[in-house]
Amino acid sequence: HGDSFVVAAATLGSILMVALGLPLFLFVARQQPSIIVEKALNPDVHQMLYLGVYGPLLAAIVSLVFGVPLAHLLSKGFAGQQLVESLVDLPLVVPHSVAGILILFGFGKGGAFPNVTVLGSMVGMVLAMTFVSAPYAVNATREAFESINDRLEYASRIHGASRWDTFRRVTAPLAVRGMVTGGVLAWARAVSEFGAVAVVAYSVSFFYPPAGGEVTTQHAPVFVYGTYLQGGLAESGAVAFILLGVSALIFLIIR
Amino acid sequence: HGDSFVVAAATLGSILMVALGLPLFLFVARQQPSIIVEKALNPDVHQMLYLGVYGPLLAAIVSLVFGVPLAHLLSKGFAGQQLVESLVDLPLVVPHSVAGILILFGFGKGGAFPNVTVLGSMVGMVLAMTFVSAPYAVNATREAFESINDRLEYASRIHGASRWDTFRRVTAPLAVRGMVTGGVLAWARAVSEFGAVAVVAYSVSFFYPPAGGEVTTQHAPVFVYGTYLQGGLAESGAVAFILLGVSALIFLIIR
Amino acid sequence: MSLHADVSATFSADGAESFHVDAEFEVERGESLVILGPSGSGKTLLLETVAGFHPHDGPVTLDGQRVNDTPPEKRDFGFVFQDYALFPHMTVRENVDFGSRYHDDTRDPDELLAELGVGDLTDRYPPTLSGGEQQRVALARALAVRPEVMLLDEPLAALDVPTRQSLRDDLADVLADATAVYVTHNRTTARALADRIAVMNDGQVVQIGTPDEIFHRPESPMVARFTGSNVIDLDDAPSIRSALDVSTDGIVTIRPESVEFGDSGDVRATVDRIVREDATNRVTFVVDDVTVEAFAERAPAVGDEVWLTFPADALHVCRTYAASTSV
Amino acid sequence: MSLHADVSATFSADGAESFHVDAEFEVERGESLVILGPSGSGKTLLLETVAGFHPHDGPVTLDGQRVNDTPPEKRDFGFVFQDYALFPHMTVRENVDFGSRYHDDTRDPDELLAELGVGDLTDRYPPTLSGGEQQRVALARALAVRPEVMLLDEPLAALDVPTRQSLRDDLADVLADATAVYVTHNRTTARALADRIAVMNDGQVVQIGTPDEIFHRPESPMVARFTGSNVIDLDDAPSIRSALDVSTDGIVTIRPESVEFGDSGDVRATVDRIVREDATNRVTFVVDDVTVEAFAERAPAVGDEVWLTFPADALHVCRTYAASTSV
Repeated sequence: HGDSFVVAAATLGSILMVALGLPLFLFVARQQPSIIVEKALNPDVHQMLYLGVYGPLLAAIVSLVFGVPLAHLLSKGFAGQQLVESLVDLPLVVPHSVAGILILFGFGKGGAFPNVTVLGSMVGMVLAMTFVSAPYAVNATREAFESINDRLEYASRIHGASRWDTFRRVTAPLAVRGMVTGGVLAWARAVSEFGAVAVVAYSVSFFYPPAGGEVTTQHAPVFVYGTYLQGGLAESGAVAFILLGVSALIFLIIR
Repeated sequence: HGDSFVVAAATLGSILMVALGLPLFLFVARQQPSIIVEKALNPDVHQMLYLGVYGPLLAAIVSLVFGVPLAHLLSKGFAGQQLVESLVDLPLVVPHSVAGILILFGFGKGGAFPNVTVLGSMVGMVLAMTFVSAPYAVNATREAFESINDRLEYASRIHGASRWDTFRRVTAPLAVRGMVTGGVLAWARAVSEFGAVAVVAYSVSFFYPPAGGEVTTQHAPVFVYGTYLQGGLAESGAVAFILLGVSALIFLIIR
Repeated sequence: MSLHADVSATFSADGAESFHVDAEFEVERGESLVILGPSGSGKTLLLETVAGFHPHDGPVTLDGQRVNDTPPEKRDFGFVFQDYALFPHMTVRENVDFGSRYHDDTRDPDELLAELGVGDLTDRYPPTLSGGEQQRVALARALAVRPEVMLLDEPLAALDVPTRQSLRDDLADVLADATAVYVTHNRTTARALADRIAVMNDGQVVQIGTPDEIFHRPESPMVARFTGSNVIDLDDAPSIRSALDVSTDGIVTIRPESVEFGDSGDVRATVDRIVREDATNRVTFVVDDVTVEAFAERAPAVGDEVWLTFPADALHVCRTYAASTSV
Repeated sequence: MSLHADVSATFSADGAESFHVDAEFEVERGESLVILGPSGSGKTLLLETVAGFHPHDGPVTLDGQRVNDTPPEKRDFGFVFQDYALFPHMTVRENVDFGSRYHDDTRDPDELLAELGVGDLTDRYPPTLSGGEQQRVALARALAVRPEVMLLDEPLAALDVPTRQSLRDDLADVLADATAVYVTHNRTTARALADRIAVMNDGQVVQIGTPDEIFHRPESPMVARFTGSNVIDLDDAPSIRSALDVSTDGIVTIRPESVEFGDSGDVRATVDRIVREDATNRVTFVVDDVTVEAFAERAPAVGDEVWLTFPADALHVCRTYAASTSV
């Protein structure tokens, strides 16, 4: 019977959905409200949330500023393109702890810029985040550029617009959704980065406006991991719950 | 002048290429061969490499077996599709340490399957890897299915093939490259997973054929991180170098 | 086998307005029905719905048997697509032989391909073929299963003019005795292949009849224009109205090949444009505020003043637009 | 302004064989050159190369000035694309006004749109328009910058027959005094718009001349077939050869409208097929192993035996294929 195909596919697919959905469901169902309230009032958690939004924002902006031009070049094609593509995708295939070690080799002590402190600094954290999230900004934007019919750009050029004007009046407006998507993906990727940040900048000092000065905390996923090691599943679950809640809220606002 | 546009784009893009490429270059250039040789002869590293290939392979297979049917359903569309899509993409936006905590809530002590030990077990590690890598298998395969002209499947059906036969003779052969890509992506993602595995199964016991019995080691990115904490940058760099070398070799073989 | 369809279905693409198809037609055994209409009129969706690719309301019956719940593979149709839809990973022979596993009495692929003039391509893969070759292979694939009804969706639309004419001739032979539904926006193809024509517009069948009825007695200005008739609103052409002595505000239509012109006639007109076509010249005249087309082997010069004659037996009053008329 | 191009360029798409275009043509001020050829012959690539979208060897000159190193925006061309290529995020007026920032003396968008019959669409967005409307807007956008040369790439190919005819008429007016290069695979469009025609095949210009030369004196069977002539290989038609007293093995061509038939004539033939076209019937005859087409307002019946006449002044011997002939 024809529908047996759909039934079989749905059955196998459902098992995967359970594996992906059940943890989230039980995670929410098994939370203890008292611990969540306690954590939600904890100033350390506030600092962590501030850093967890602010740091990734910097990384996403850096990724877009340098990634959009690169994406545009890649969408048009050039000699040596394959090498560049491999480099762009490198952070996607390198284990994140290894990515952190790469960054320390490149920009840490004895690396390219001796005057810049990377280990345990805000610069290091943003660098680590940019390293792992830039590919998302580049690839999403590139896809948006590539989905634009070539002839729209031809039409712009032939009727008088230079490359700059064509980009400003035609290409960019038509790709703007892709750029926003790329920025959001890069931001989300930076928010969730654990390994590279844990290696490069486990704890970070930064200016925290509510305190009027420098404070030291960890990037959110590192903070959750640290809480897990010190306080166990229930406490780290509560912190993770708050983190997911804030992330979801920001996501909804962006949409 | 028209080319100023290309020059500007290339300049900005090059900065990103330096940020991505320089770490890799200096990482390779600054290795100390003696430490690499030492690590390459270390039986612990051999066990780590074995586990680092074998575990992700299991995760990739599981991802494909359950992910391909789901991808096919998603490519055709169904009611409630958006909810399923959100669940599939969940592991992409959740911080990896949080993903580990989700898995412990879902399948750990007090979770859905009380008889299955997840914490610190092979099952837990593969589950954590599948959780984070299944979206890659699903999305790549789905894209392959969606790029097939609907009318090829219409042509198959109208000339006598059932849904099953259409899938077997037309859809699957045309999507096979996408499936392979999805499997490779899932495998690569599982190889590089650090956060979720560190939370769920920091150390794992498994059957190691060369030793003829159970041994205990860490998943490769966790192993690198542990080496970094205990032995510093040079030692962990050497391990990371070996890991990247083996990964690159396997990648070349697959291609 | 006769086919009757009375389908109603709504289609919605991402972000676009939903489109409603609501159409009925019937095809007798051995008859070729051509569905003629502008692009976006829902012809293709109607055909695909009849084939069983889309859910719909209203019955589709084959010899009186309702097939709504029958999946496409059991409906015994052949289908030829505008974009060929050949399986790119199979050879030409494998494509044509595709249905043999599911049908008892299929035709030999090699013989069939040879009959259709592409016998030398059997071991090639579709992406290496020209459009005309691909469409011949697609036709062979559909014919191979000896379908009760052939469904054809603009099979000539993507082809060059010479390729189109040659394949159209072969299609005429193939469809001569077959039961077929053929979708096109090309009126010449429609007239060449149809036993009957159904004109479609905006999701609905607006007129159905023999080619002669459709071309010479269109029921609406849309059908008249789409089949190439002159459409004359008498309100805009008082000199034609007075010459014809028509007692109506209606719209009259007349085929350009029926309009005569010369040194004498009913109405004075000015030559506005001349376009050379294969067999003849298409001449456009201006009368009052309307244009009238006619054909002439020897064209006048642009700007000439001539007299037009509208033979009474060629004039047609659009029924829908003029309830009571006497020409 | 006159345009001369002698370009040579190689194009390679992913995975496909590379394609080589090597073509020369010249367009005088005020002249419309139509590039006519089958799909895949490189017409569009040639036009885009002239516009400056692709790198190439060989000069492109405007009034003798070499423009190879001039970017497209400085070449002073207007371009109309097959798929319209309107900016979807701009209104119709903004589309037409697009070039006004870069040109001193542009035409008023509202006026231009009104002239082209789409004056009521100025505030709409392109995706909400029909194909014919979009192409009129695209034409306005190109005309607005008062280009020295208009380049048009199959602007009618995606349109319905009635829409196509109406836009073709307007194009004829627009191009009457303009310098233009117009690419099409449609011979009727070519004849309607061309001062001269260049036939392209496989990346090369194979013949260039007036419409009359191209249609009546094709230099190769390819050109003859593509322009709708009968192509008769005398080796396959001994009875035509003896009737015509042709002392060659060559290939002769004759336009179907020149072939006469009746109760007497040169060669006996059988009626094989009749296709009703707008103005007349296209009749296919079989003589020996070849088919010959002619037109007839009153068609004979299929299977009838008739006599064909090939008027000597209408017969043409393909130069390339028969170096020494006497007809």
